[in-house]
Amino acid sequence: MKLYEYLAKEVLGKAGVPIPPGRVVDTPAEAKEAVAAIGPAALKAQVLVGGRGKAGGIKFAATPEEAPAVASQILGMDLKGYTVERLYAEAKLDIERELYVSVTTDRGAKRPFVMASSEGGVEIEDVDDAAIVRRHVDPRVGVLPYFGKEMAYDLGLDGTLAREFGALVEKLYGVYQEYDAELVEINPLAVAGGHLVAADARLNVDDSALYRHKGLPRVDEGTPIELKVRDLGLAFVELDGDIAIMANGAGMAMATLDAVQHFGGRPKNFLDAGGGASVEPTAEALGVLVSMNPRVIFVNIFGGITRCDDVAKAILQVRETRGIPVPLVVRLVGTNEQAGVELLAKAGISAYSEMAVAAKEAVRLAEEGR
Amino acid sequence: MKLYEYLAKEVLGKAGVPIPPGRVVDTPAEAKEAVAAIGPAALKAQVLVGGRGKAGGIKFAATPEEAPAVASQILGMDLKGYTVERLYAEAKLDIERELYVSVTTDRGAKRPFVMASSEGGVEIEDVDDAAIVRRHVDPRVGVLPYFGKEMAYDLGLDGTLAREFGALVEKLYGVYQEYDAELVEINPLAVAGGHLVAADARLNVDDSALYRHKGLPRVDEGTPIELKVRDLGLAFVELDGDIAIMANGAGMAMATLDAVQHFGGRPKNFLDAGGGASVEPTAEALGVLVSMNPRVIFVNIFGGITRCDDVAKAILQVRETRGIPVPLVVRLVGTNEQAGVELLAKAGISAYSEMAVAAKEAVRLAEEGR
Amino acid sequence: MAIMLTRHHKILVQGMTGNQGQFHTRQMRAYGSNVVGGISPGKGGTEVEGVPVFNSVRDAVRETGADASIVFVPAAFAKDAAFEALENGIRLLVMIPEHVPVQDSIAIVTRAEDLGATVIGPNTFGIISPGEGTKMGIMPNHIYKPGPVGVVARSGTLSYEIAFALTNAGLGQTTVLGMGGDPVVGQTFISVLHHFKSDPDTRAVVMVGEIGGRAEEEASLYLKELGKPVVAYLAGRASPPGKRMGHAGAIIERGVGTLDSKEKALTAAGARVVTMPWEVADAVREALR
Amino acid sequence: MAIMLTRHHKILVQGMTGNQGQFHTRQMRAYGSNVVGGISPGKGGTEVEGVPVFNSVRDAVRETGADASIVFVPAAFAKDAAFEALENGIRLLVMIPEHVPVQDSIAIVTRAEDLGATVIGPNTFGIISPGEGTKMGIMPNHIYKPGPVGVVARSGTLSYEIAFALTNAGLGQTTVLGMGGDPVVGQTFISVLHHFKSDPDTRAVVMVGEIGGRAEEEASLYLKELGKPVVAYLAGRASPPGKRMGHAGAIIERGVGTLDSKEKALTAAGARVVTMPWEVADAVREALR
Repeated sequence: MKLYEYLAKEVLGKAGVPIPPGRVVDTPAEAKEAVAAIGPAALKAQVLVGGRGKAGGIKFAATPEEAPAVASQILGMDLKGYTVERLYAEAKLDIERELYVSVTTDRGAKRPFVMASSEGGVEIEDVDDAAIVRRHVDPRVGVLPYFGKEMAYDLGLDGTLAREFGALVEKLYGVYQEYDAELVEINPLAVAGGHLVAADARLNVDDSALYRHKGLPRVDEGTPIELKVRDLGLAFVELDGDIAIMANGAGMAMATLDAVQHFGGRPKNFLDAGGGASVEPTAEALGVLVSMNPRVIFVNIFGGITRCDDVAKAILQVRETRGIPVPLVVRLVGTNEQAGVELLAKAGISAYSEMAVAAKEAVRLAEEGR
Repeated sequence: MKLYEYLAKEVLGKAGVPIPPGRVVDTPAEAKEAVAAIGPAALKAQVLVGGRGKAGGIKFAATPEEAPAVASQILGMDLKGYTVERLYAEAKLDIERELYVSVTTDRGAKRPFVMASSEGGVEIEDVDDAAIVRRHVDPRVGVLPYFGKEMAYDLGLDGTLAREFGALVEKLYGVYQEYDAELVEINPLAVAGGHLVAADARLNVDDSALYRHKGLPRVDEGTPIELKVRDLGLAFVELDGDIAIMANGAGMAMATLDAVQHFGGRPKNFLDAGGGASVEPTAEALGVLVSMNPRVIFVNIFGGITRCDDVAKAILQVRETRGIPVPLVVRLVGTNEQAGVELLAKAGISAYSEMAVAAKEAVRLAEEGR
Repeated sequence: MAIMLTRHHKILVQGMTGNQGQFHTRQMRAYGSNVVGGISPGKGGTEVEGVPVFNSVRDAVRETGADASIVFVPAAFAKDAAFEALENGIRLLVMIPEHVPVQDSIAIVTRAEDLGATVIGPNTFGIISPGEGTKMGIMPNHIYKPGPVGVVARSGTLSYEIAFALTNAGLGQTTVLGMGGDPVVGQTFISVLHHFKSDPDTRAVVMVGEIGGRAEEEASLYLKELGKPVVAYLAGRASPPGKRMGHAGAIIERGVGTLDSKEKALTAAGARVVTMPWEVADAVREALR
Repeated sequence: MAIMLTRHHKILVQGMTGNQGQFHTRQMRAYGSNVVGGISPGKGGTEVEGVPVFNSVRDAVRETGADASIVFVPAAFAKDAAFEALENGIRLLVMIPEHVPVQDSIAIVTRAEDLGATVIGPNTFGIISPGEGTKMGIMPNHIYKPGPVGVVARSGTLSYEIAFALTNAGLGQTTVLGMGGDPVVGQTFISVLHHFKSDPDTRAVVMVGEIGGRAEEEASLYLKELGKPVVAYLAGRASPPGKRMGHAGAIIERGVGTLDSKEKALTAAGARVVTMPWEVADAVREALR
């Protein structure tokens, strides 16, 4: 789960990370109050996409008087597909220099990972490798001030900045641990008035750990239909094609998209119906696919834990209750295969056993429908 | 630093340890309110000594009406040298069984240490060894629920109680770590209504770590003069003899008490003036000794980091400013010994070089003064 | 022969009295796995599927000499179960639960490293050694047969698809191992390949990878040392960046984890990378010639 | 010969630019200690007492090959300093600060154990090896001389008293080591005695103990294996229970740490326990006969 900048700043501020004065702004009138309170400020769109600045999502208001007009320009604007509903007014910093620092997990090393750069303010992927300092954290040791101080010296920082950087990395690692973060990022980490201050911040929390962070507000990211399917407990991603896809298992679902694309088709979604889903959730998932108005629905099942007869029952249930008004291609093999295939056959649906053949047929039907 | 029971309970309650409903009571009127709110309650004297119950520091009030009278019996009473100024009213438990559990540090093993007993409600030293289960914590691993559950099975607990005990030990260890505790103890750990609940609690915090627990109220334990000398940053303990003692270093101060006692004298205090104290604090410490009206003052210095001339100057300063109206025995050897001895000699004070001889002389003078 | 799991392992099932635990205990025993005990606090002394249930791993290890354990507890209790196993001497640990917090997984794998224990998962289908007639996992029993191919996969169902195709093509397996779909898991491709290298019966290895992370790229550096033919199928060719494709680990983030990068690295290291899952069996047959 | 610290150790001083650090750097160098660098963040590149100052232990180790470090930073920074030293390869660490939180000390000694490093302290006067002409500590230089007696003490000034008495009696020392007055410290009597056992030049050992804890009782179990005469002086005979006698560790709590218990254990194990500090030298002389 990604947190909005203002929420990330709140968490970091509580942890002792220096952040500029700021407050949330939902209306032009609040923008005026905010600038009156904190002085000249940046009004920043609170959306979960990068590159807000370039896209016009950050503007400055020098006086309370001009703040409402500036706020109005951003509030309600469309930013890379997201509507801006909230701003964060933050005291304008007199930035001398921009750095970068983040804590994340290095999957390969199975360890926390700190990355810092002497060049900040741009995406870290765009920074020259020579400007980046990387360091794994030994979870047996954690992060103490010397750790970040050593990184600071490697970045060419010295004196006060090195000391502040050491304290900062310790605190960021604390947040990473305490909040089960996938990413804690400060970019840019500004030098202002000779001191470090977090000018922008990202905090992404491990979805699997949300149950132990009941205090955090829930931020739902996704299209309306994505949110709906996820509420069913299923993994779902909306794409821009016309063949709706359901498979069991994340790998199988990805492979199914791949197969469809391989034969020239365009997947409309990713849907993992789960490794061992039973009739009801499978039917619900299928219902969602129907509601998306695809040209074709392609169900690809390798029955391991999933039982093929359960899948067949789910398909028939959806056809009876709400109807399936588009062509349906079913590939069904594995546990209870025969029972499932027979159930479908009785209802006039023929199931494929080869994934390749089924995928090709789904693509063919979609082309026919165009 | 020892916390009062009600403070310990507050900390434990926040950490998720089950505690009975309770509230602080400072007056008989408040006792009435408390019992009205929480029902039949134990009124417990908040003092930092064990064995309150036997000493009459815990009494029950069944109704709000009888509560003020019961409270009056305890408030203001003298309990092992402490005046009771505050009570804790706690809902009376219907106790089925009493257990014991604590987390502390095993110095020898250099590890946290969990101790539990199937017999609670008495001092753990008085419990039969066979009833006690002991277990070290590997700090690399910490305490997870299985740890306490295994201890619970060893205590003969089962089912719900074993599960609750596992969760409890995890939380107690969390408190031990988070609060830099020297001791977290629940005794008795009651079984009431089939569940575990902390009937009494002790929480002692490492004095050296108080700086990172600014939120904890400070509880000062000691005689007025002990508190005063400790404010000077010196280690001081008041004893019941008549020879006031100052030495540099804790070991030396202990050895000085031993020497005085060896020759038949009775030390009036323990005072470690520090391994490297300079003139001013040494003079202040000496001033306190004077104010205690001892029969003799015995200063025993082995100058390592401490400079003998500094000690001499401190002695002379105190004599000039406030006077030293009792016999003074000084033993002075080590760094700058000659300078120190000469300074004292000029002022008519002769210093000893042998600790044994000096101690014997201090004892002789004290006997003379009786 | 096989890797990591042999018929000699004495296996515990943590969370055996739950639905999943009970079902898979039955399946494992049907396959031949030597399940010697189950753990379910408060149910010690009972039996499930004819297997004794213990209150704690400690009791079970004491009574049965178990050295392996498979965990079927809810994600929130996975860390406790894993540490209970590791601290009581279990040295082969299969973690089935999904949605285990990554910080918990880091703690588990770090501790296992210190103790010299092997962790498979979390969020894995487990491990099966057909030639040894034993498994610790949730994979269907009938799709495997003994043979010369080692399979290591990130994903469950997809690996079933491929293992079944191998079996149908007459290509049996030494061991099939699921690394798990989470960002942090006990095994890496490299650690598993390293085991396959030492197993004389494994003559070719199939890697089933997917987008996300750099595990495949890192593995490519090991292929030369492996010295055995490798066929790789990678899922996620059609997946867009920035979207989590089911597995917590299957996401192309900030330019890392693209299929292109993985395919290039593996091909350059001499692996045969096939485009579609149904091409794996033929590629393996060729590799074994 | 000596234990733990020899003339070959290359020593860093962490917190060298502070008052205490500067003073004791001078004292150590005067005694002959091979101080190769000091650490003071932000002051790298300067010199103190002719010794180069570095920003970090890492830089200092890289430049000087230092393998030992003595820490003079305020207690709140002691853990950071200790880990900085240990993680950068320092394997002999002397921690001078007092009032280090016990949890920090547990973390430090646990980590040192894992790394095979030796920690002396915290709240110690350090270690001095007169025969090697080197020391890491705050003890006065002039009271020691080379000879056959090993001294291990919990307390500083008291050990000075006793070492000086030994020196005046013509009984020099191999090594004098301060364990530190805190409840949790890097060394135990046993770990130090173990070193004295292996040092052929150490012919007798003086233990300077005190009330609190069970370190002396535990040590008594080792005396047989030590195989060298031991003279013990224990401070705190006149101290009441429940009162902390200066040292955080010197307190008789709940029946543990009494002088009586220590004296009995040591005497039973064959040590000569003397009642007063001035009796130590004679007892050692007798023991060496």
